[in-house]
Amino acid sequence: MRFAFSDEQLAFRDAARDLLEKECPGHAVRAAWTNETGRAPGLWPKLGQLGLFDDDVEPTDVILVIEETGRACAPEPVVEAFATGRSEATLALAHTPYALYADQVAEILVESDGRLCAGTVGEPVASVDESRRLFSVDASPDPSELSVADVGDRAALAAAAQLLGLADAMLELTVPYASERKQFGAPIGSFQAVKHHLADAALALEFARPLVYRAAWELEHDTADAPVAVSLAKAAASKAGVITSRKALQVHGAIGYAHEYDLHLWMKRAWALAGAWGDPAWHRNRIATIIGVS
Amino acid sequence: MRFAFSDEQLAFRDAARDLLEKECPGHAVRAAWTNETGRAPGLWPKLGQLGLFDDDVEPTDVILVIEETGRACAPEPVVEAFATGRSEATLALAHTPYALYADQVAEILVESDGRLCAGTVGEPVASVDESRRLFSVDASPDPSELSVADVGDRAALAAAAQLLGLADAMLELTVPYASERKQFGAPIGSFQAVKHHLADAALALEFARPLVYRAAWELEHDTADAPVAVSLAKAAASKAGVITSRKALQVHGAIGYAHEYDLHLWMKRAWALAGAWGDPAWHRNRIATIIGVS
Amino acid sequence: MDLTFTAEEESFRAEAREWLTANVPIDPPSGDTREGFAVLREWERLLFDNRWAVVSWPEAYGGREATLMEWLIFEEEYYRAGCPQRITQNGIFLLAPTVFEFGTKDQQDRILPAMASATETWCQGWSEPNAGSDLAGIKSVAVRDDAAGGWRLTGQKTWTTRGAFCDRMFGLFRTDPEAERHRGMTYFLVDLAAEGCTVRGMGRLDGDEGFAEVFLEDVFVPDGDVLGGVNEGWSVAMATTGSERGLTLRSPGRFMATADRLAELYGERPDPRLRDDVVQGWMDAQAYRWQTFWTVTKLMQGGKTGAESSLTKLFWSELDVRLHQTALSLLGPDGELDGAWMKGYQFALAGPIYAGTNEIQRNVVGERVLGLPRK
Amino acid sequence: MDLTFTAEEESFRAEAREWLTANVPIDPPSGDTREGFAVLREWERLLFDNRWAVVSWPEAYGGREATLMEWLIFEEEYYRAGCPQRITQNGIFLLAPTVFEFGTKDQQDRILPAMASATETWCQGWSEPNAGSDLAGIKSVAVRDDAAGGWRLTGQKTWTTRGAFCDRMFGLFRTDPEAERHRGMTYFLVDLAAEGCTVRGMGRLDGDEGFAEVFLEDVFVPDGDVLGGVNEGWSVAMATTGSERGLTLRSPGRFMATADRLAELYGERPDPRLRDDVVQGWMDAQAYRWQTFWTVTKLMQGGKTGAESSLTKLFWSELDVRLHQTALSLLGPDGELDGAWMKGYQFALAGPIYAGTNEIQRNVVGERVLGLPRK
Repeated sequence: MRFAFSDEQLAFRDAARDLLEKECPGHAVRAAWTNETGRAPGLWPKLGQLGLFDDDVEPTDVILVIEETGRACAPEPVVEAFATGRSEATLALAHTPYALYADQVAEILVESDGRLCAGTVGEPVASVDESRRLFSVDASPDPSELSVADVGDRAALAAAAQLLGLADAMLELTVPYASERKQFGAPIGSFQAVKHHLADAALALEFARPLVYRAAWELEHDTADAPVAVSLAKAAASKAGVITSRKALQVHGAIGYAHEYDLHLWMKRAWALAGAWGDPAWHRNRIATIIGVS
Repeated sequence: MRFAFSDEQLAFRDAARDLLEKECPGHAVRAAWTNETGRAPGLWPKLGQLGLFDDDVEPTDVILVIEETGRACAPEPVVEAFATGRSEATLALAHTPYALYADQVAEILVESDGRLCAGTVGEPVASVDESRRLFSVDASPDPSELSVADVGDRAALAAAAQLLGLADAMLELTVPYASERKQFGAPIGSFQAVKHHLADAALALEFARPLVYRAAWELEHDTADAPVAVSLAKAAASKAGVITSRKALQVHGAIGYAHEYDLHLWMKRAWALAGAWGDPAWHRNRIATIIGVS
Repeated sequence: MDLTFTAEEESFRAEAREWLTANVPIDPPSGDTREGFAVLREWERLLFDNRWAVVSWPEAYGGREATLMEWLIFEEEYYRAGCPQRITQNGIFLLAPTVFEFGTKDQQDRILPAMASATETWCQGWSEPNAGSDLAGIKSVAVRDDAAGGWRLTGQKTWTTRGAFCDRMFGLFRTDPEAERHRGMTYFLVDLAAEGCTVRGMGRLDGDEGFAEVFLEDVFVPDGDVLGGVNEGWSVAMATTGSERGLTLRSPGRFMATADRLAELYGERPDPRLRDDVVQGWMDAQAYRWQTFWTVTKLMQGGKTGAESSLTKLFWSELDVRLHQTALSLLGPDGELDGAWMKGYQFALAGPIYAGTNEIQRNVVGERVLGLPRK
Repeated sequence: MDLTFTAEEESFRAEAREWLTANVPIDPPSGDTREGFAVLREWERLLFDNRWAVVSWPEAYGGREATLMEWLIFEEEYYRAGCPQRITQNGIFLLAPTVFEFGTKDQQDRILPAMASATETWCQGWSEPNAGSDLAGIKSVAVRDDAAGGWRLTGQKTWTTRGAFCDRMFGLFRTDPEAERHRGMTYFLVDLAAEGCTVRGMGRLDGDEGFAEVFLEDVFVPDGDVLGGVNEGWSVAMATTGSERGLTLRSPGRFMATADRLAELYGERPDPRLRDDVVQGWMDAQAYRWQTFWTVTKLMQGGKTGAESSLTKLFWSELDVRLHQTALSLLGPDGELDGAWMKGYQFALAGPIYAGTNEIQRNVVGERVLGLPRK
């Protein structure tokens, strides 16, 4: 049992963080809300050059990079690409019926009667996260060689990793704000109630993180524990994302409500990803079935 | 709509409080843990003289008095007497299968196949509240003229009222303790986390109280809303009792754990009554069925 | 104790229900956009013309002299019918109680009917960049202009809800430069069209332009638009916060209606794992209803409500979040869609922040309801 | 990253499982009564004789020099087999790390084997009537006795778990009367049978006599029983609180076993409304397991854990309460009965209080993990 990343894996993460800080700053995320594609122009090929979609990268190699795309709130189909192994594909499953960027990708994969099939783009539907350009999709009878179970687990894992990054970024936005903002003659972060709010967020994050990294390893080695591991990871990361959103907004107060302040961009992505690819109830239910609590 | 007690009703409550302060102080409750009967010798007839069991007292007349018996943690079969209208009876229902003081009373009523029947005392079972002398009971085929639905609602209402009193008493024990106990050079009650713990208890109690009083009125007038009103009351009062127990214990710290300190007597009564006569899940379920959420 | 409604109360309810059901706007817009605000101003005018805008006010000002209990009944019927948010809310619920208590007859006559009919709409100018939870941190000032018979106001207000669409603003300004914290402030009524006053609308996270910043530079306010005594603004304003936290701002009817809609949603998309949450939401809305009847009876019998209003604010604001969270869970993958429940969730999340954060409210409960030590 | 156990780890687990399963006491008593304590002292002796008492210690002191990972595996197997509480816990988990770090060779030789074999049992003497969460409020003193070559201790310790049954106590006493707060204290090892020492057992709410008050009047402690430097007691003791809050006091195995028992209970008394809570409890125990493997790998690679241990303490203590609450809900009307789950619930409720209240732990997370300002 050695539960740690290698130096190479950490270096890959650092490179991704550097790239994203440069190529996907807050204003690029904000721009994706109103531009034509909902994406950060030029970012996707650069993530490809970094090696995110290389054939030989394993889940434990990229899980930290995916987490970084969450931290940056990158408006790109990272989950879909990781899930399908295809950088120009999107995906809709029974529990996640709308396909992201389905107007722009080369390939649409849709669950139909428990099998993955090719699909065609339908009508746009509006997400609360306006960079998430979602579409209803229709399945064709052409089956794909990919299995619903595999892409579902990979999608849930990637979403979980992004949720860690999103939560961490919201904490990193909130702690300095609470340390600087003064009311009643003291920084609000010195008040016990504020400390405890953010401690609760840190607690959720601390115990979600190892579950996500472990799930990457289990998937990579295709173990019997992989489905439970993925469900543990997605449920915990979803909770961490939602709790952190809530605490960050509460600590910010009114300014968190301002459209021109970045917090809500991260928060809405976290809400969306917490519900997509199986919400906590869905994954809890799957675990219950597997471990036999029913 | 006039949702308030009359002066007579308030005077009845005051008389009961005076009586209980004199006849049922903390050491009498403690003594009931180890004495032969589990009760406070002499108290039951005095409550009778006060008029608690008079034929013409209505639920809204006695609900505050029952609350006072909870505040005093009186170790007496108040719930059973109010439920059956008989001061020398005890009661066991499907959701509350052990009968209190069944070794001492003149009459045992037991639910059997949905009907209330006479019963006989069985084996003692140990409650965490050692003044609650519980017994398994066996039903005879002799039916009673009382209905399960009626006594069940009356028992739940009385337990709810006692829970209000218990919770209030625990708060009244905890607030002075937190105001006097100093750590880090300040009363612990001045720390925001402690204030917020006790505010949560006060919140639960504030919103449970009117539900209990309203349920008394609905039962008294045998309205169609009575079952829902009773279930709202018992569920909310149970929650208030359990939350207040938890917060009071946490604020007290180690001293709350001392057997010689009174808090645990109240806390254990609250735990017991929160689970008896339908726990919150039971009453929530009944409401769901009645209002049609299913 | 008598928990039946009186014949008067029943007939009041029947009349309200009939009128509201017949007149409720179909698909009303959000009042937090410029266009929606204009539409809802018309709705307020219709309410006023039929004497439903301010039922508890004197007839002279457009009311029906309804009792508090009747007002609660009106609120239940208003939300039951699905009527839209009140764009006059900050006027009729926050400013008006202060005008009734501290205003001169002349002020009452000038302000109240125009407010009730939405001829003049009001926003609240309390928060400033450095004064949020801590209103005593207000820095905007008013300087005496004896010659002109009034005051010159300078400073900045922010997070002013619907400020970009409203006509007037009420707010606190420092009139005694020597005084500190809660002292030396005065309650002013400001015309947002006055010279020196600049209003910048700001988007909110729900996408509506519901906030504004108000910049004041030497804005003249005549003496007639000072409410209450000079330098007594804090105690004058506290009457308003009492109302805001208490039962006027968010009465039970709103949450009962939300709980009913949640139960309907459950009927459409049942999920046994969420049934308990749906039912608990309905139960909590009932708890709020009965706690309000209890409080209102006390008030109608001449009692007072003080710090207890903090308990009320905690309860409804946190209930509203739970109701919407449960709905979004029921919606599953559709939860993220930009629909009514998601809009409502975003608004609900503001509940624990505005009108005094819930952290402050819990402090108030601890200190002033329970009597725990301040320090 | 390699999440398989090594061959050594697997064989260690197999050996532990075999021995524990074969030797686990049937229906062990509570160690918090005098009679139960005596019975469990025998169990500890059996563990020691088979080198299972302190697996991570050096062989010379009765251990197996197991790695931290193997120690975790031992804990999983210990609770999986249903083995009883460790009455040596405060010695082997709280005092021993301090003895290893600060003790002289002579102290280690005298103290450790006797502790591991339960020949000498230890209780913790930190809390005093006015020093609970705030240990710097300690008032008990030690006065120098040069002639006798030691110190004379006077004062009162309280809430001393199992103090009435233990042989010795470790605790902090003031040795510099001029110093304040955290300064001027010394870490002493006290013989509870010494002259001047009176131990009064006290009942706990779960009915066991698990607490004690210890009164000291001029109790002599020789220099050889001072641990670490004179007046350096605070920093010496802090090493112990690190262990207490961290992974040694309550490892995941205990909660994994509780979660499994809860799932079994659900099988016996299923209630669909509580299924989510049962499963979530199991999931949280898994989360604790993997967070521990993550932390232990870091420690085994030479890393450190600091304030993060507060997160761990928050997590397991609140998880334990939830697991027991869910069990009591499943038990319905049987929940109030004086059974194993109710006993466990009462013990679990102490978790957020002892070893630093969870309020203090959340402060630590806010200030030292997140870096929020102290004042």
